[in-house]
Amino acid sequence: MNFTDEQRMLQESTRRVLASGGEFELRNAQRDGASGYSQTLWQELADLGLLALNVPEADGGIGAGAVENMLVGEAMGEALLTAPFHASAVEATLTLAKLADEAQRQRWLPALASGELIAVLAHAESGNAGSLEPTTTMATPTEGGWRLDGLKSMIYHASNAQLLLVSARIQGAPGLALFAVPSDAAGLALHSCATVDAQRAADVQLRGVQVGSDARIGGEVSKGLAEVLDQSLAALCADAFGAIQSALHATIDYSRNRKQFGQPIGRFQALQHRMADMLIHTEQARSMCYLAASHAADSDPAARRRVLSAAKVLIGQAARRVGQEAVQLHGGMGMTDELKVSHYFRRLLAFEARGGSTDQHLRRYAATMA
Amino acid sequence: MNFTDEQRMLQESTRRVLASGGEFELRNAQRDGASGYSQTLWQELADLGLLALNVPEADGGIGAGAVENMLVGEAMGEALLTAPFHASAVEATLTLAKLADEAQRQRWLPALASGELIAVLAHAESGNAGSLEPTTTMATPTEGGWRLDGLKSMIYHASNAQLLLVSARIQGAPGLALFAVPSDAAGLALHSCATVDAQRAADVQLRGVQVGSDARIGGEVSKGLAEVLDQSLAALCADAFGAIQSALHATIDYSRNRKQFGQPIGRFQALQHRMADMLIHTEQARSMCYLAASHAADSDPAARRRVLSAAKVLIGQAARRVGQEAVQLHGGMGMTDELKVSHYFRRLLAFEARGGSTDQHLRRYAATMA
Amino acid sequence: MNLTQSEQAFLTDIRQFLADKLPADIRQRVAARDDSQLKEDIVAWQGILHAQGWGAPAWPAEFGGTGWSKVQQYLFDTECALADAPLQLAFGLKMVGPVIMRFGTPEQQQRFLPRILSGEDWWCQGYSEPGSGSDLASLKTQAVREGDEYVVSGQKVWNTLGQHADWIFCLVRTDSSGKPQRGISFLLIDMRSPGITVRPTRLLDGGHEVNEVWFDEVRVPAENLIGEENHGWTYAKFLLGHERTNIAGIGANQRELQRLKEFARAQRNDGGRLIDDPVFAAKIAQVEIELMALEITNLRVIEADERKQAPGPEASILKIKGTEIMQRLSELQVEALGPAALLSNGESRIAGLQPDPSLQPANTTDFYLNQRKVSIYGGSNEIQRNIIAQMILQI
Amino acid sequence: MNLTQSEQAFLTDIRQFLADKLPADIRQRVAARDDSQLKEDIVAWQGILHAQGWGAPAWPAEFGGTGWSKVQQYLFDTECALADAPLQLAFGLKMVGPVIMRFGTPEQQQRFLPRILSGEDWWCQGYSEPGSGSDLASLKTQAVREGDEYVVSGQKVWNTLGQHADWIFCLVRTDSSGKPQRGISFLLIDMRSPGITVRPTRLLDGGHEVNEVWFDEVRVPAENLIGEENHGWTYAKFLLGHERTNIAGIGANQRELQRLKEFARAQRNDGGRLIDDPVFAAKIAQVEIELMALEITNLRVIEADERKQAPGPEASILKIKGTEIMQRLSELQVEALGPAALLSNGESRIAGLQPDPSLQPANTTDFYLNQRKVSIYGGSNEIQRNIIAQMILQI
Repeated sequence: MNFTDEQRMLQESTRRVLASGGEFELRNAQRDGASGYSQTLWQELADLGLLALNVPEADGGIGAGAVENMLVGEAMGEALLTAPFHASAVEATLTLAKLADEAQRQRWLPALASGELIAVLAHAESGNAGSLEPTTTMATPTEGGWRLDGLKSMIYHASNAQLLLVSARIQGAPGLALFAVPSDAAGLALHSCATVDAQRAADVQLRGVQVGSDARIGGEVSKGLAEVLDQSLAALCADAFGAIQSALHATIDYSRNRKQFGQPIGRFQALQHRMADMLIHTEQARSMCYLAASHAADSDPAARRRVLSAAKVLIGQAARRVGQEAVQLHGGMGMTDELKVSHYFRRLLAFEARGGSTDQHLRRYAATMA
Repeated sequence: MNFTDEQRMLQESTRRVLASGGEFELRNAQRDGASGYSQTLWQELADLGLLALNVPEADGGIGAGAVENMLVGEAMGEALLTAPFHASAVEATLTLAKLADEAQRQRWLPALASGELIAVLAHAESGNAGSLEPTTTMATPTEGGWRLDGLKSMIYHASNAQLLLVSARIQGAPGLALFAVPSDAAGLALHSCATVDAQRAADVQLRGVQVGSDARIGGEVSKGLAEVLDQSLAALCADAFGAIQSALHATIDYSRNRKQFGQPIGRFQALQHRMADMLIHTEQARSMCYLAASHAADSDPAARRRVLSAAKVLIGQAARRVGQEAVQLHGGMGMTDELKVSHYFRRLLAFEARGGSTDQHLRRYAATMA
Repeated sequence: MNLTQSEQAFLTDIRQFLADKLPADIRQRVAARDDSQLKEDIVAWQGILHAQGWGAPAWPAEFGGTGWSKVQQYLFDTECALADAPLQLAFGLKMVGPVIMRFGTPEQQQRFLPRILSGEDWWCQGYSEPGSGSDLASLKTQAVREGDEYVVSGQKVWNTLGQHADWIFCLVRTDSSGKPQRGISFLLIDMRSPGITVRPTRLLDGGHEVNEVWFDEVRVPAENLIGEENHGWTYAKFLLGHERTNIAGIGANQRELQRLKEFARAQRNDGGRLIDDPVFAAKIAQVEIELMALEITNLRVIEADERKQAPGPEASILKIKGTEIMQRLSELQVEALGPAALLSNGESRIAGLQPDPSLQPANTTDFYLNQRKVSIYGGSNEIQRNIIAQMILQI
Repeated sequence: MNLTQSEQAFLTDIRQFLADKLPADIRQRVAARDDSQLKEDIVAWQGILHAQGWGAPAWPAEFGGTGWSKVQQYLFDTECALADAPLQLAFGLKMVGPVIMRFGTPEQQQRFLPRILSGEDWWCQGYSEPGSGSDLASLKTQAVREGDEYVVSGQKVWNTLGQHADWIFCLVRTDSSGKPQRGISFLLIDMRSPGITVRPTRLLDGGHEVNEVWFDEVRVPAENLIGEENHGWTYAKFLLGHERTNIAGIGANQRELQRLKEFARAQRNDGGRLIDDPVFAAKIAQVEIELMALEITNLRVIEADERKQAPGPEASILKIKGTEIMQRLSELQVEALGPAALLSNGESRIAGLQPDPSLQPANTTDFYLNQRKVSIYGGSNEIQRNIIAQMILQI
């Protein structure tokens, strides 16, 4: 995969801003606070134009593609970003760019691009396997609008968002509908928590939430939403790949410098062979990251989802293997919050649990073979 | 598990006779012949009383139990025996001891014990998973006897046997019936081959084979046959364990003595750790071998089969892992017919394919959990 | 596994005792992996065991132990784990206690052992130092003899639960002239001594389990030296090789297997159960079978110990396989939770968030994170493989 | 993977050529893994390729090669494997050929290269010796210069298919005084020379694939020396590091994956299909996904090669992963056969038995046994991991 100079520069400038504003100690100081991330850094990402990456050119944004999202996502994973970049600037922005009407675009896309507005897609529901299965949240027509009832599960950065894009079924209608719900809507309750990768997530309870007719985004949105979710998953894969590669590099560095029994532990052949296997997993993950990006916008849903599932499986397995080995080869130090390696480990654990598990995607992939 | 002095002596004397009469070069010289084994050694096994091991005391035999079969089986695996000990002296003998009537016992058991008669149980059928599934061979009543039709698959030593014990269904009757069929019966055809572990096996085709009423052994034999098959499987597990342990020891010896880059390859830590893992697999396999023997005669079929399936799974996995690693750590030499290690490898491959695969037993075990 | 009649009776007694005497609230907290009252629970349970005469299952009767056989100890440990009893604190009972019994003076034995038994003294360990994890011989904490005192300065790391401790047993350097293993001494130090600072080490699960302990010219009476000066390495090695009956953690593993099955049997929102997924069921079956085998392997080692057969690589096998199974079980528990596993209670607590406890049972994610330690501590699994290789290869 | 338009056209040409020119009987024998006419098939196919001008896909045009780009070579190799074409013999085309091109004299080039291209000369390799597998520097076969000849004595092992060979290229020792790598020379030897004995080595699959080759004072004209005396190590290393486009065996792996799926899709006697078993289906999916990733990894390496980026550990990655996938596929094929896998055709043939061919498709068990070699030869996977570690750790 050959990148253009522009694409390389995009990744480098992303890395630069994350290396300063998102530096590890600063990040850690912020992550124990309420939002879990630095507003300053968020503004810097906006200033660099990264929050406009997925806003179409026609709407005043950059209108980038899957490769750009991959390169940026990789940098986000490397930097262990806790800000809602993926949730808001990728997933929610792509959703609106794909499905919103003109008025809605004008209302929300510029605010998303500037960083003023944080939006999240509230789609996944507990127990039915994330994005892999349909939603059970219901929308009922009311006078002048809709009533929403349901429970959305572990929605990343829902508590940091002003706007939730809620998917729902309409009784008697096929497919899915989508509604914009302000976070202060009556009947909306969030159960917030910190995630294992130090971000924020919430279960979103909707009990008779009333929205107007203009809150509905698009018509039957199943197909469009599936495209967005696959593009979002490709970006998430890149984030994981960034963390995998960083965990490997941290381990290599550590084993070069850390001495035991009078020599660097990297001299021990048993550890060398395990690092070699970590590298193989990493390079295979990189390949699937590229493949996912190059198919993320395929219009044939079957072919696209087959590649995306394969990527989720392989990168999820690399995440577990490289993450666990990285901690193990760091010994006790790998268990501490002090070193980055334990943070990569946690980010990779989160990756496994997001967007459908390895087993779920393996099953979906296997179903294409029979 | 504490063995009695008698049990230890039984194993030691078995090892002694196999070390002389079954010595590796002798064995190899014989295995390319028609029967694949040494008649002299077979007679020595008979002289030692091993062929009477599973003949009940009341029938003039030793009437040994599962522990004795385990200890002897382990020695057979170590010695890479190609003679039909397991097929005839364990499986077929146990079958007759369990199910035959007095006349049948007198007719066959002494001949089995003396080594004159070789019998095999022809039960497994291709495609329905060895002992795990019911047979499709049919027995039809005729005047004065039965007609048998069907296909039995990969029956060990069928071509070396004078007597085949054939399981079949009777139209309209529940369960299984069993019939003694002489190997020269009209309508019986064998497609013989050498197995991957240098034994002989055959597909047994029965086309209108006629036998007399006295050829039927027992009535409805499903329950009894299941017991015999589990006892036979426990003995097979012990054989595999003997091969696993021998493959490990061969690898340890080789890596102590074989030098590369100026030192014994056993000094290379990456190989050391792999041998440590081989030892763990071996010790776990030994434990399951003991557990299988101590439950092989349980009268509760569910509890018995649960342990037997667990043993087949774990020992099958150890067989694959230790076998593959043993060959790999021997390098090119592990690929040659000259060293024992490649023979252990093949014997272990055969073990995996016999008596139900690892996956089949894992599924059967998992079904007990839900 | 076949128990003798008396072992069977013993098992019945223990089960009855656990049913009668283990307080329900403690049992519930252990079941929920709630360590908010960890110290209180451990101390209370030690007191109950002590009252029963079972304070030290592995000690000989002459020191107030039970005098149980190794099979009995194994059965006791296993039943306690299955009943959600708190772990007995190993630092006194299984580590410094046996050292004092073997190498301590009668005065030291009378002073320290009864208070370990009763739970009055909470002990912790001062072994590892920055840069010397598995390579203890390189330790640097200095103890200088001045009159009838040692003056101790230095830093210990990976001190487990020392924030609750009354006493710490330490390896200190009393001589730097010879080989690194020489010149190490074994000292007992009162945690209330001036000059000791305990600082928590934040771990990846957000929990406070280990500490750094700083010694700044801490004065320790010379009577707190175990055995001879500069011979501490011998005592430390004795301690490390001591415990084999519970090293595989059979009971704890069985308990986690139960929990995994509970998770997998739970009805999900979409009506399905994970245990009905053949692929996941096969994963559970696999680990259950490995644990079944390990239980037998463990009993074989115990039998060999009772017959005083020469020790081989068995302890290392039990350590490696027991910890691998534990890590696998925690991993499968996380898988079974699905997206709910994203929640970290430790991380949430530090951020001042109080998530709905129903979001994730039994702090499973933090447990998984925490269990990464078991293949690292107690002689890492790499060290254990080295030991096995040396024993089987002998080159 | 995105092909350019010209690459797409190239692919179409190759597919057409294979459809037109690969003889059906050869294709069937390769599909059935029937090596009874191995030499005839390889030579015939080489002749057909040569007639097309494709005898040497990786050679530059000046030596009669195709001059194809690495991507084109990759596509060609992959399509040939998928079409069940015989493998082109590597010893001439990929091993000694490039050495002669790079280090040979113009006379050597004119003499040997055209006959490699046409398939007239069958080459084999004399590298390994007893006790020196991966450690080539320790080799002992001696070549003593006498006038304008070398007199060669010694023994080579792991000589592949030398029973068919016209020529052998050998590493021989011409000087024992210095470091082991010094003093090695690279000689081309006519297999019909007096004093050469070829003895088959029986392998675990019962096949005759490798030999021992004995040299008893074999006289070799000095003009058959490649390059300089005592510099053979350089040429040998050049040869080993040469081939990267097909090292992962993507096409061969894809072909075995197809075969695995055929086995799994076959209706069994009990009416079921293995591919409908979720556990087995997951195993197939797993290896298919790994192969999908490896194809991209391979193309990335090829792209980097075309851009002449500095070589890293990529070749070792491709070797390890490609062979692991191949072994896994052969293992799953054996699993898919069930009890039918018990049959060994090699063992049966030696014992004079002719089993019903329908008992087991495509000699699958012997193939599995044979494929144990791929993680051992060509620099064992352990050596490859050492190489990777040295490159990434640089300590």
